[in-house]
Amino acid sequence: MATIAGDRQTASRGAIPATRRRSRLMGERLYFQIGLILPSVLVLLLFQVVPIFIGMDASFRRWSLYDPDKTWVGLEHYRYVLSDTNFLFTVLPNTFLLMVASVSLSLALGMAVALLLHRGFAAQRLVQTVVLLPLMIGPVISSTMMRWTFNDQFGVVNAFLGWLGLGQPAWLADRWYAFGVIVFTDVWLWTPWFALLLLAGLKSLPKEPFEAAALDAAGRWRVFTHITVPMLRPVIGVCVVIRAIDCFRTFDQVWLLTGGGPARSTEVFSIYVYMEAFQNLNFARGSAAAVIGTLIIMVAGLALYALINRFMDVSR
Amino acid sequence: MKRKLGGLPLAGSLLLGLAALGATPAQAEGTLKICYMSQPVIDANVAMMEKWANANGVEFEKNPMSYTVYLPKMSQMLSNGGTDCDIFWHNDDWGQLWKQWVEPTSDVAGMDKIRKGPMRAFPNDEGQPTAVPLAHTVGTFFYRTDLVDEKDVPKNWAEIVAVGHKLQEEGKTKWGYVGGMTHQNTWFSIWWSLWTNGCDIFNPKFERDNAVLDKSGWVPTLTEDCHRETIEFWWDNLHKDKISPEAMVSYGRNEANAIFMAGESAFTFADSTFWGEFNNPEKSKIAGKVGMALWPMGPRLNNNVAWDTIWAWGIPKALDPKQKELAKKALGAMLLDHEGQIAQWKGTGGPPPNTDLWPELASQDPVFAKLKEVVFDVKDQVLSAYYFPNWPAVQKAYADISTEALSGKREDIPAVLERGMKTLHDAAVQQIAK
Amino acid sequence: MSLASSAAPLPRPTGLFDLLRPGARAAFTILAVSAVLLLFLAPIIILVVTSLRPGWGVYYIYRGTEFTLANYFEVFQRGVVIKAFVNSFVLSTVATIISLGVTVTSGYMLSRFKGWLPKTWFTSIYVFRTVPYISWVLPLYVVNQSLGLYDTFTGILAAHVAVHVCFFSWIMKGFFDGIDPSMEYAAMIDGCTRWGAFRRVALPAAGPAIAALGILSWLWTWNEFLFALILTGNRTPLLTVTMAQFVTELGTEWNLMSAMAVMAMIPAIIITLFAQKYVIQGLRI
Amino acid sequence: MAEVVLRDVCKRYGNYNAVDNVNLTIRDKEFVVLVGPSGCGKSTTLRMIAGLEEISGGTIAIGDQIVNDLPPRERDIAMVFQNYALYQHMTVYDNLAFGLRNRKVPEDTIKAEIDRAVDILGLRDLLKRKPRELSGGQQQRVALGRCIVRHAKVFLFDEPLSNLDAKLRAHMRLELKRLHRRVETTAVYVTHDQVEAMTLGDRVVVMNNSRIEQVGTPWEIYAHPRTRFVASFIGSPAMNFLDGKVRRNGSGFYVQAPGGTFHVSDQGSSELAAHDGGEIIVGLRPEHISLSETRTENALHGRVELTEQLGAEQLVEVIAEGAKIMVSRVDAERELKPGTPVYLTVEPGQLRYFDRITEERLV
Repeated sequence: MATIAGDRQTASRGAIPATRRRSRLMGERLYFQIGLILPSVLVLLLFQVVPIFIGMDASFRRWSLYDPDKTWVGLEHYRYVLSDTNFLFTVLPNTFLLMVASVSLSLALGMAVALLLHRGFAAQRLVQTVVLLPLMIGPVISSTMMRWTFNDQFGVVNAFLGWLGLGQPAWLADRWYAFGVIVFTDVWLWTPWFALLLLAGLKSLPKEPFEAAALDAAGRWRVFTHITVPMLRPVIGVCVVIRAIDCFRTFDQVWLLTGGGPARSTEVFSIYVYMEAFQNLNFARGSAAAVIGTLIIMVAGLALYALINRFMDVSR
Repeated sequence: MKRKLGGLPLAGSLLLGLAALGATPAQAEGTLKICYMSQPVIDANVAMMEKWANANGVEFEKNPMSYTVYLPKMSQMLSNGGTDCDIFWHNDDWGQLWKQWVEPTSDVAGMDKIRKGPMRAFPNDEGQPTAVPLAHTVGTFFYRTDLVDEKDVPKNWAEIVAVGHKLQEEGKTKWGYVGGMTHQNTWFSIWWSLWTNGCDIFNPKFERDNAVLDKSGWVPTLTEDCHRETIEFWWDNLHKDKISPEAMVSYGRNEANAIFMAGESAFTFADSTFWGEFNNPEKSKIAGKVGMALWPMGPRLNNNVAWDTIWAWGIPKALDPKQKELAKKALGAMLLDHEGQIAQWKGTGGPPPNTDLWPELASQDPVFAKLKEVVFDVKDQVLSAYYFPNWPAVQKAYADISTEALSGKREDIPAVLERGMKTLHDAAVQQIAK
Repeated sequence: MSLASSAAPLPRPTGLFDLLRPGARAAFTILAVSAVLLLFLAPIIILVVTSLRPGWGVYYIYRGTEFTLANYFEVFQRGVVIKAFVNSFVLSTVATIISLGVTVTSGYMLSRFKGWLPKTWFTSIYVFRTVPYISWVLPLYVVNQSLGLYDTFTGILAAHVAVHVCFFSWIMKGFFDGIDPSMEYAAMIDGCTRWGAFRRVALPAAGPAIAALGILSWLWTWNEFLFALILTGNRTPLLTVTMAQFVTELGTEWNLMSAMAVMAMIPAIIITLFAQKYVIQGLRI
Repeated sequence: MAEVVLRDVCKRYGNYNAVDNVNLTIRDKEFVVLVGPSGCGKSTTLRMIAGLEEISGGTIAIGDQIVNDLPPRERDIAMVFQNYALYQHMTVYDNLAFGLRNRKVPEDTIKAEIDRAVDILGLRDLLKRKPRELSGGQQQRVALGRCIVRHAKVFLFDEPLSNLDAKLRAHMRLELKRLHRRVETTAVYVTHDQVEAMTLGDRVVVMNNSRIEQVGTPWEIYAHPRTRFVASFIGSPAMNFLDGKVRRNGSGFYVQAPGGTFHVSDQGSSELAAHDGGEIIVGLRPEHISLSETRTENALHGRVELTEQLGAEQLVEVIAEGAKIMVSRVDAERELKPGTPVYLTVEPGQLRYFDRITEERLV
């Protein structure tokens, strides 16, 4: 007992009135919470929030990268971006098209791979390892690979098509072919992510409904559409929201594959901002576009979240 | 609470500590700091100044940057009166962009030995030169000596098509001509031919005086016949005569060079500095089979044209006089370093800026002799860039317009060019600064 | 695109699959597995083959049988490549350690407390996670320049830590949600402060999950491109940008670039082979 | 060792009172069990004593010290959790030593303490194992050991046996009882299982709807439940409740219930005097009912609905005028077919009367 007597020294605190006593413990808890998030808050403030405000400020000024004149021009840059036909009729549609195409294709393909892996077979570990690779390799290497693979003169794809006696498209010189290569690369990169998350989801599903369905003599397709997919809905919903929001900011793949070309026809939001800022050196206009894009994705993200909640019953 | 949270701020303080490390040290006496894009020709030139600095007890600090950020980064430094660099790489593309922040260079030793023409990109408002050349970069028409006799080298556009087509039909080559066409690569296909057709990007043609161009309102020449013909020439090459791959609209210099070096094309157009690369047997299948020629001419022009531009060095105006003095001494030593400049040419294909060396080089070196003949000795020299702040935006806009025109139907070309008039004009006159 | 469509082992309509005899089912599985392997492995194989071709043989990698390791030696003779590898390695490691250190407490807080403060913080995290990177990295470029942090290790490091704050806090919250808090209560009763209970009990319990996230964080930093493109220059070369510039600056050196890409892929392959379990665990959302 | 005194203790979450004005004195070395259905506030009360929840109102004192203000580590308490809360990354030895090391106890003292605890609990062979290598019962013993080594003023138990299977639970219940006799520390034990409450507690505190319903020894609680809730919660099978009407019968009373009437003992008369002609609830425990197939006076008449054979006895469900009455302790060998008419009698002294509205025991 003597060993733990030290704790008794605080005995006199019993006399403090109840209200103050409460505030002290709660105060300690609050300080503790603040202490826990403080490093994160500081980093977020300094390197994300402050820059965002500087960017917003710049978007109302005349501010080029080589000559920060900083004259207030109000909404001039916003007016420019919002009346720029490239932004409205190429960049935004491209961005959302990429989002829809990439997310839906990688979801479908990821689901197929997950189902395959879930069945279990001899080489399963090998396949899982291979499937994991794109996720680890990242967009720069894979875009580089794809650019080389789809090279119209030397690329393996065209060589193969030629060997089959088919046409050899100029992949990166045509808007839709180039867009297809971008989508393909993105799908290649992200199918594994969907596959692994869906596989984890599949593994965590209870067996009983499947056994019941087997007793009810349901076919595979019916089991898939009526049991597997509904039970995976929460996972699917979260995956789709996260991936769609991330997809909006795609830069690496497009930059390395087409640079937005040919003739800006595959430009997406991030490329537009980068081009305005670093190609045209118009930091202010780039910032205005960045602000507009941020607002769009926030609204789109919320809408998507609500939509998925409604249709998918996300219970998270 | 302090004790309880003892471990928490560790990460934060580490960040701050690293921030302190990032600060730049104060400038030391007798130090030269040089900022440049790392590239073989430039590296060779820097070596000359380094040699001089070592011999004269001057500390020499090299700060190579990547091309992608060079322009914004240097612009930021110069406009803020920064002194991080005593000497920096200067390019005709932004010769006028930086003119108010750079030191006049007429008093640098050896400036009387250089070619005056290319210096037209670098005057300040008082008309003084603001750059010291380090090498000439010249656009060159290359052909395959094993496929085409020197006498059969195309003299005009029609011959490019004819010779190319013939070689394709004989199965000697896959393509007649390849060259870059994307943004920052327009020179290697459209622009050189534009100039050989007596055409240019803005009116008045071949005018580079911003005051004049301002007064004329930066009117693009896109809808004029000379321009339309050029675009149609390339459209035919891609889609009708098929002497060039359809994907060429997506080629940069590198893709085009790769096809040429793979032995799949009879002609290409590139910077003369690629001559070494094309003839390197480690990389090229056509080493030893590459020749240089005069530019094939368009239908509207008879006399040969060529472009001769320079890469150069600049000195920030904001430096204190002593530093300026030191920088000028280093640059002067470089200009007068005969041995070094010959080494630069031999090692990298970067033609020496000091013209005193030219006759001797031409007599010893057949390649230089040829280069001199097809570029330097051509009387009508064009300037391959415009010299005003919005030039990068114009370049990009032009590439987008031309790509669109070349990717669509032939009969739509006039409409695309018509639409491009406004885009190109707006890119030129947009207000991003004062 | 042809690869993609042939690779999709689409779920079969009712009955069809079941009608197949066992042998045919096995054949279907083998076919589907081969398609998946081909889809995900082919581009990598092409890259590896390219990296082994001599410079003059790189154009048609499927023609000719000359192979060489010279590309790898040549790549590593370039000072900038070694610098880029070292920088990327150090950056990935330091950024991972700091990111995890900064966000682990934040995730713990989100998991263990209720009330206005966690709610506000969680909302902020959610909102800032949706902000596209370019929207804050673009002005961060200007901030870094004015602080003298442009093209410094610190500057790019800060961006990497900042980008991880939101996402990692969120993921870490999930980790701690999976750990029963009564262990910490026990520790607090056993004489620990709140911080002590976190550090000595909750943190070790979350260790494996944090390690998994650490591996992913390391790879994400290693593979990151946009920040490196905007926030660094030649003074602080990083792997991804250096690799991309093999095309844009030094001519078309597909063989060299492939060699560098293959080298850059090595950590990913090592991790995939030996730490797969962790990676899959860390991917949970 | 110490007394634990709860005075007007409240816990509010917004407008909801999780614990409402609890007053309770736990004497030194006493083993007190808080029992009640889930959500009744028993665990919250325990957690407030532990310092894991803040106290919204009132005071809690341990020994002579008000602890409202003290973090858990300064309250000198030990606690066993439902899921044991062993430190998964530490060996059994380190788990046991953790609390002592935090208090800077010298290692040799720690070793001696652990030796003692290990002998009490029979953990000697497990010291080097990690928790996940132990069975549920072993983990439970380690959790107990963690308390024993601490010599804390108060032991708190939060449903410690509910994760064990039925057999092990019965075994551990006895061990706990033996342990408490040996260690002699004030203990507060929370459970929803009335059997645990009755077997373990020196006194039992029955809680319901955030309030204390009754405090007393197990026998008091069983024999003299203060409310219908306590009566129904304690005892198994649960007490039968019948709606009844009080009728005067000369100097005595009788109660008219479904299926018949009860005569009331003299003791009961005084309780019912004030309710003459009123409606009340009559409570009769299944084990106090005797069941006869022959007509009996003062009995409730009903028919057998179901029987449950337990081996030693059988439970019989009887329906009397629509009211369901459970009868226990019926000879296992008696054959009672569904529909058999039966007569139920109860010693008048065993009847319990409750107000229909307040559901409090009539006094």
